Amino acid sequence: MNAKTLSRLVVYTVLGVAAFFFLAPLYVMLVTSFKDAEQIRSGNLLSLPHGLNFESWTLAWSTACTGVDCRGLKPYFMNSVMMAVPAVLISTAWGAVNGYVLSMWKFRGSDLLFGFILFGVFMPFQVVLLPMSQVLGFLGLSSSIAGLVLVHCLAGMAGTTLFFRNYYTAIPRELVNAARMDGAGFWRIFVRIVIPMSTPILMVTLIWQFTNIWNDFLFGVAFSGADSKPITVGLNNMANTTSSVKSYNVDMAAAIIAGLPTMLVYVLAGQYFVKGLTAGAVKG
Amino acid sequence: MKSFENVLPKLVIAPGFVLGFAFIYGLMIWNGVLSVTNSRMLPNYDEFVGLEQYVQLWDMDRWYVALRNLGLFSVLYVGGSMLIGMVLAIFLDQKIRFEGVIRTIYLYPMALSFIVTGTAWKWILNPSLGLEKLMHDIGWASFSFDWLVQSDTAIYCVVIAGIWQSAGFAMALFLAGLRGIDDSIIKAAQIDGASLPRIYWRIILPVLRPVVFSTILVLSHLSIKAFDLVMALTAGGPGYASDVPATFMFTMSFTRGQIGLGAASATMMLAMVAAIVVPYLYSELRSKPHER
Amino acid sequence: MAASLHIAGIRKVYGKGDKAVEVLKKIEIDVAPGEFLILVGPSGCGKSTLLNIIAGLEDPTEGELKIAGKNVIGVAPAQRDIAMVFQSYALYPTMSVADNIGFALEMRKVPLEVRTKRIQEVAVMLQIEHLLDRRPAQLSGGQRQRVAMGRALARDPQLFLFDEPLSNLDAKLRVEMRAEIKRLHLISGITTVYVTHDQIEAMTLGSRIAVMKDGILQQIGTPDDIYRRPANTYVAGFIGSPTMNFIAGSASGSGATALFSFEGGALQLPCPTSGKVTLGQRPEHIHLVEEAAWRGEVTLVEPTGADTYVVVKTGVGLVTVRTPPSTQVKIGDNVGMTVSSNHNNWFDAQTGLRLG
Amino acid sequence: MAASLHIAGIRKVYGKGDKAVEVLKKIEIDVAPGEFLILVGPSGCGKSTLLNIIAGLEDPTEGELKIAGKNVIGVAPAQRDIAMVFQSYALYPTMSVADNIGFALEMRKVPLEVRTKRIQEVAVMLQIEHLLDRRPAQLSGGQRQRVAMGRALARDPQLFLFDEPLSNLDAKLRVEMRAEIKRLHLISGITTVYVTHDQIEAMTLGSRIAVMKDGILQQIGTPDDIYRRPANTYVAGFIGSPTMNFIAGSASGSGATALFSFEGGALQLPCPTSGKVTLGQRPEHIHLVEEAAWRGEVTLVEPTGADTYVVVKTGVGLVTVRTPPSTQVKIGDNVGMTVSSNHNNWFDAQTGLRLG
Amino acid sequence: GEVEVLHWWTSGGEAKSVGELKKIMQGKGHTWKDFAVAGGGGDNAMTVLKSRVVAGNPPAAAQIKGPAIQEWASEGVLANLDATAKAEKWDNLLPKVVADVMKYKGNYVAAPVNVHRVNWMWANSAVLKKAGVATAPKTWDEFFAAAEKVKKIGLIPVAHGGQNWQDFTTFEDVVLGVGGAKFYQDALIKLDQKALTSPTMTKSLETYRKIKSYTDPASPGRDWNLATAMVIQEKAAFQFMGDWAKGEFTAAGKVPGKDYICAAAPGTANAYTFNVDSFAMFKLKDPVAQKAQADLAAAIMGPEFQEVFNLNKGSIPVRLNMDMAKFDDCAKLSSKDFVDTAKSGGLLPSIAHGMAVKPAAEGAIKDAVSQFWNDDKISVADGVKNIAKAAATK
Ligand SMILES: Nc1ncnc2c1ncn2[C@@H]1O[C@H](COP(=O)(O)OP(=O)(O)OP(=O)(O)O)[C@@H](O)[C@H]1O
Ligand SMILES: Nc1ncnc2c1ncn2[C@@H]1O[C@H](COP(=O)(O)OP(=O)(O)OP(=O)(O)O)[C@@H](O)[C@H]1O
Ligand SMILES: [Mg+2]
Ligand SMILES: [Mg+2]
Repeated sequence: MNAKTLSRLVVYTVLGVAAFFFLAPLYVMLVTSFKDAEQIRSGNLLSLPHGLNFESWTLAWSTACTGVDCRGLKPYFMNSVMMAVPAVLISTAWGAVNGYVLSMWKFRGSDLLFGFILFGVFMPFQVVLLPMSQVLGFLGLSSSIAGLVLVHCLAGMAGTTLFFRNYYTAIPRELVNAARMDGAGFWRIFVRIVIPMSTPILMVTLIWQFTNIWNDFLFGVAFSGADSKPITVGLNNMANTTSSVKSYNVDMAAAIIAGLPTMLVYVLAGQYFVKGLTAGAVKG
Repeated sequence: MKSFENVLPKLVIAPGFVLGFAFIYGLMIWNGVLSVTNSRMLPNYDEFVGLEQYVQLWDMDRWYVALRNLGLFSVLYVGGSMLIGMVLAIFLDQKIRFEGVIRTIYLYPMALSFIVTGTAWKWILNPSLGLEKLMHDIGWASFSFDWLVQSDTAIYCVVIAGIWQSAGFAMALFLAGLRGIDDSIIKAAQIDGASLPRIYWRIILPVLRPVVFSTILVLSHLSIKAFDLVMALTAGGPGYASDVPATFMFTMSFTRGQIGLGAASATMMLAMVAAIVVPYLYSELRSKPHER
Repeated sequence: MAASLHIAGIRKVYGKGDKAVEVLKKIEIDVAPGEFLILVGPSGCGKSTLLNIIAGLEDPTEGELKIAGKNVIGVAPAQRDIAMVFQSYALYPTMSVADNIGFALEMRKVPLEVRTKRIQEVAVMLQIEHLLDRRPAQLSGGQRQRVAMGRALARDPQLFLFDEPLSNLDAKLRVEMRAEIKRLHLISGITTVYVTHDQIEAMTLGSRIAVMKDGILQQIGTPDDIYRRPANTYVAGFIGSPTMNFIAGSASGSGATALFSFEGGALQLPCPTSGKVTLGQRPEHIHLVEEAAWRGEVTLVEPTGADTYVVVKTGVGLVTVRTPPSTQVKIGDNVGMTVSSNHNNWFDAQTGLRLG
Repeated sequence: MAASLHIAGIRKVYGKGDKAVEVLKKIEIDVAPGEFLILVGPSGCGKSTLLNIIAGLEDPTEGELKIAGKNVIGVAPAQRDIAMVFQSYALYPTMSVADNIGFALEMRKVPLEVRTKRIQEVAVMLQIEHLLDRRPAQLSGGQRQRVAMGRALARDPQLFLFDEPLSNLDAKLRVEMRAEIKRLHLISGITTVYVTHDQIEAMTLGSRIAVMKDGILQQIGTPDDIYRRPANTYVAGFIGSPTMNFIAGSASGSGATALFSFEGGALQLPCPTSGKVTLGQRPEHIHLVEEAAWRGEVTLVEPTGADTYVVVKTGVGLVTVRTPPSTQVKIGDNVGMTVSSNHNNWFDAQTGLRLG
Repeated sequence: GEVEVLHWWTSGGEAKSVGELKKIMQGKGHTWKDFAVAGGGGDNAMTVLKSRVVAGNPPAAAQIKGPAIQEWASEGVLANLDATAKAEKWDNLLPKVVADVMKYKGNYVAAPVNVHRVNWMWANSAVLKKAGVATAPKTWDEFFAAAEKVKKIGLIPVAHGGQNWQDFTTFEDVVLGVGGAKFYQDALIKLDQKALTSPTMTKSLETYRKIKSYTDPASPGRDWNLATAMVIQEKAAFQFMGDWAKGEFTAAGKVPGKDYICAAAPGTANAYTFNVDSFAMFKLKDPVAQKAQADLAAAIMGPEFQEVFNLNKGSIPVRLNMDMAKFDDCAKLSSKDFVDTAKSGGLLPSIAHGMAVKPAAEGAIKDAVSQFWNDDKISVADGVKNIAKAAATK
């Protein structure tokens, strides 16, 4: 009995310490964002702010300047939304269809084809910056949100295909066979049978893609124009803008704003993430 | 009728795969071509220089530093994330109260890009502002933690931050693996007289091997691609002490105007990635899915 | 070696408050040393749960549990010296068959040579010598089940617990394995609790059978007892295939001269009581005769090879009669039936409890 | 409505080159319109593969397949107008039971009201009306199997294919479902191919039984034929439980006066040939008698309720005898045995083929 | 028309300066599309620029300077500004050294904005007084003496930041101060191996390392303006930084000569390392945009803009003969030295700011110098060797 209590104690202690480690940066960002410049200088990094001071938040959101532009993060945020939503949806749908074909309608060479595509998951993306911009220029999509959406779809396709394919492989083939006997065709089977079964993997893929696309900086900085810059670029501009007194509070507020959507997604849908993984999204 | 049912799936994936192939392999080849030209500020296909860029690459101290850092970083980062992730997953699987909350806490760093948290980390790790100062403030005057600003330790800071970001992900993968294990196996082992640590060591870990394997794979390819992390935290500094191949390539191609050299380093990176991925792909494609 | 098992007032409740489900309701069973107890009952009645509690894998909500006279509540599974075969096999997927079988011995620090020898013996017994190097994933369902058996048989425990160990074998192998288990039990004399839903297994293997339903013990007794003298209509209907025929009617008078009348017929039978009763009669104890007052129309003739079952539609519903394969009746025939007078089961029409 | 099914020279090979496995070897079966064909055989013998080929879910490597006289090789499954019950149920997990049953009708553009009515009918027939709103995950194994049945029964196809549709039901329900299927087939007359490994099902349902082994058709015939006149020792041993006893010996002379002698005994029996032969005798056709030349020692007495099986150790191995429950023999008794003279199966000792 | 201008001037004073340009352009009826990409001393901006040019969609103008202008021009993507230059008489208004940088094959392709002097040393008067340092040190020996005094009173002698160009700025100052203009020219501009491996170089590195010992340990990763802030806030005494640092002092309300001192880095009074910011103009197809682009070029060189811009930024106008009345003492000194050294040959391009050497070699040398600065375990001899090797990069 005593040993049991002791081991429980150890478990909770370790989990608690780890939680502290993981929370520390967020905590620092949060408290700092509520401090004013004076408190930042005088207090230390863990000390609590004297009150809830939302000034730096409003500043970061709507009035902070980068260059001659003083609209805060708001326009960038909107750009990111306009970029991320279609890109996430398209790349996910695309991966779902590909995964469906590659697992349930195998043909000769389909595995090999998949292997080649899979290599794309692992490609370092810096490699593609220049040629991609040439292609985008050729397509007339350079410096536009549409261009960014295209790039993210292409870059994400291999990964989403992998997710769906591995998940669908675990679905019994009999199910497709039964539907074929019942008279359903390729698309009907997909829409009526397969899609409704995909909730866990859909969640994983959506979360994964949203995180990647929302957080992307490299493509954002390289392929965006003056008014299509995503929030990461905005944040970078703000945080890297050098002025004599670095307004850490504004930077932190801005950072939290930039990370808010993805964090929210994890907090709200995190349980589906683990569930989806359990359901076979990542297999060996 | 039958032929249509056979062709339709191929038709459906064809456009995507053509695009994907162009994107992946077209650009890879393009990079290979660049690496044998003398491209500087912009791509330049006229001046063929053979393997000169590679010769130059392997003659650069900075490249070796980058490789050494990559080695150090990958081993520590992958190992650290896995170890912490595994321990947390095992502990979290012991019917913990508030499991959902704790899990979210571990997982959220994944949601944030380093562009976002880099500032906080830089601050925490900075000796005159962060942890060291904090310790001094609360009276531990001899406390010293200046890894970020020392040439030979800066890379460890990158490791710490990297682990912070990825351990939760590893935890999620392992937890998923643990949850997938049939309860009765553990019961059977209890009946067979194995102690809890033994059960984990002999029964559960071996079962999790595929998960361990894919986690290693995901993490190690992340470590090769680690870019944001280094950029946000040290930008390769002090000097180029914490440079890694990804930042090396970026610097050469985009700030130095040595696109040819950058392309050569990118080729090397691709080769490294291939060394990890190809065996994985091989096993992935060999295992017959319906036999599982 | 053989240990007694004493189960007294065991209750098991899952969940709390509103959602609480009582899966076991005050189970009382005493198993004598060396006994072979069969546990049967419909799916979800709590059989596996009871085994888990005996093994120490779950704690009972309430009640007493003694093995070999020693209270084992709170004792870890490993300390109870029990071997168990799980319904879902629970093989260690990463170990070879040999390692699976030998794992428990290894945990008990049995030397390698002894272990290897034992594994070999068990494998021969279960006809899986050629599979010793395989992984569980490479085995068919029946082979897996035998490995699971082997894991238990390799040991020499105080108590065997089997949870439907033969359910996935084909008929032929099942018969062989059944005989093997019986032989083993005769030799070793180890006390055994055995869950099955196979009638034949239950009847042939057990020294006693316990029938459960909804977490309540319905009856416990020898196979003969259970088959011939079921305690209630539930047990009567559950044991035996095809199932027992129930004829609801009323008896006037009791004793050897009672008249049992029911819709569409009446029989002169010894009956323990008068009033509304149900007569239970197994298919083999009803006979088709040319001339009889109780008649009906044949709706189905099922030849099964060794026997032919004839289903007759009567005033009290369908009645199944076992006949020799040589029977000449056809669907649509009007046939008469009689019952043997010495195989009657009488139940209270209300409570379903056995009378007399 | 009822369509004929013509299977000629069907081969199926999986894999290529060295790894090629021939799963079906030149199967030839003709099923008349309205027939109920049972397919039995050990696990892995190719039963499901054959059904898949009939359904069009897999292409045969070679051979001809006609439904209602029309060649269907290359025709998509949906066009063949076949309803199938899968061994693994293959229920659509995200749809309710009602939707599962109605899906095929929906795909065939049956109007909603008609569909609803049909679903209701089928549900009543299968006793699952109360489950119509549930998801498959909320059903027990037996309930799932009934839904899978319902999905096929809702349609009115040319051909029914059933792949072990009752294997997961408990004994009682299985008997009911069996009767229901039989009734349905009588009413609709739709040609049916039915895979099972349940002896009783095979014997009672089929108008003919096809026994397969290793991809080869062993025998095809009426249940009675298969049970009484098995074509070889394999079929003889596979059909019937407990399995047929085989007694290897030699016959001197042939005809009604032949003497069949074997280790530890000799019997005067009608025999079609002389020389080395094997006698196959089912347990119910061997009788225990006080006085007999052929004797052995009882090693096991298995009361199963309706019958008791006595296993006797003889010079030719173990022999199983079916006796009434009232038998008094005990383990260790020395008993004598005789066989009925009109139920003998003679097989060639070498080839195992039936003689005469 | 619309001008899209790519730049990385996002901080306070700089941003205000760009704002002026925007106003001027708007005054001429054009629309200004601001494309600011902060960070990495323009690294991110360069990435974007490359991507845009490759995509065939360049901005109208981009902040490019030094030999990079020639490199871009040689790719054939820059517009010819000769028409504007002729109309505005740029040849007369610019010193030849500067004009040469703006030209490719004799044609103007970029418009200069300002001149920064890089070899400044900034000092906080109050700190010096406290430490008992009377005047700004003129030689390195004097400097070390002063630094020692500062250290004594517990303050940081040298405020330093942590990018490689900051390390190099100090290095440049040291080489110039120790070796003189000629040596600087040979070693760091011509990249003469003999000069690079000479004893003077060794001496320079020794001096350089000594400076390191007077910096605080937290300098790596610090932005230059935060280092400047340390001087402003009396935490540190000196900083070696170009005259953009003045913007920070001004913004903090400090007065030159009184609150802080601007002086040439020790030993470099007779030399002037310059950093000229400029906007290169890219070839555009739309004639309306071309017109706007020309107007932008003219505006940049216009006296009106040159004055406001440089007042804000802390630099001096690149245009000669400007009225310096509104400028402060530091700027006036800078302006005078600019003209003087242009004649004396002491006017030298700053390598730290990409004015002298092609990016590849420049980067390699910066790497070597930074490495030496940051890693005390590298011996001076090795340092010399590494730098010489890096200089050989093509
Ligand atoms: N952890 C649990 N929480 C709630 N209910 C449970 C839990 N485990 C089992 N049950 C319920 O307890 C009942 C008994 O389960 P048990 O596994 O003992 O049945 P069983 O008799 O072994 O059935 P079967 O023959 O199908 O194996 C079932 O109704 C089951 O749903
Ligand atoms: N895709 C495949 N590749 C190779 N072999 C296969 C494949 N599918 C089935 N087989 C093999 O074909 C044989 C016949 O399989 P099938 O499913 O028809 O057996 P079955 O008679 O239905 O058995 P069961 O009674 O166990 O359902 C088996 O040995 C099986 O391993
Ligand atoms: Mg159970
Ligand atoms: Mg099958």
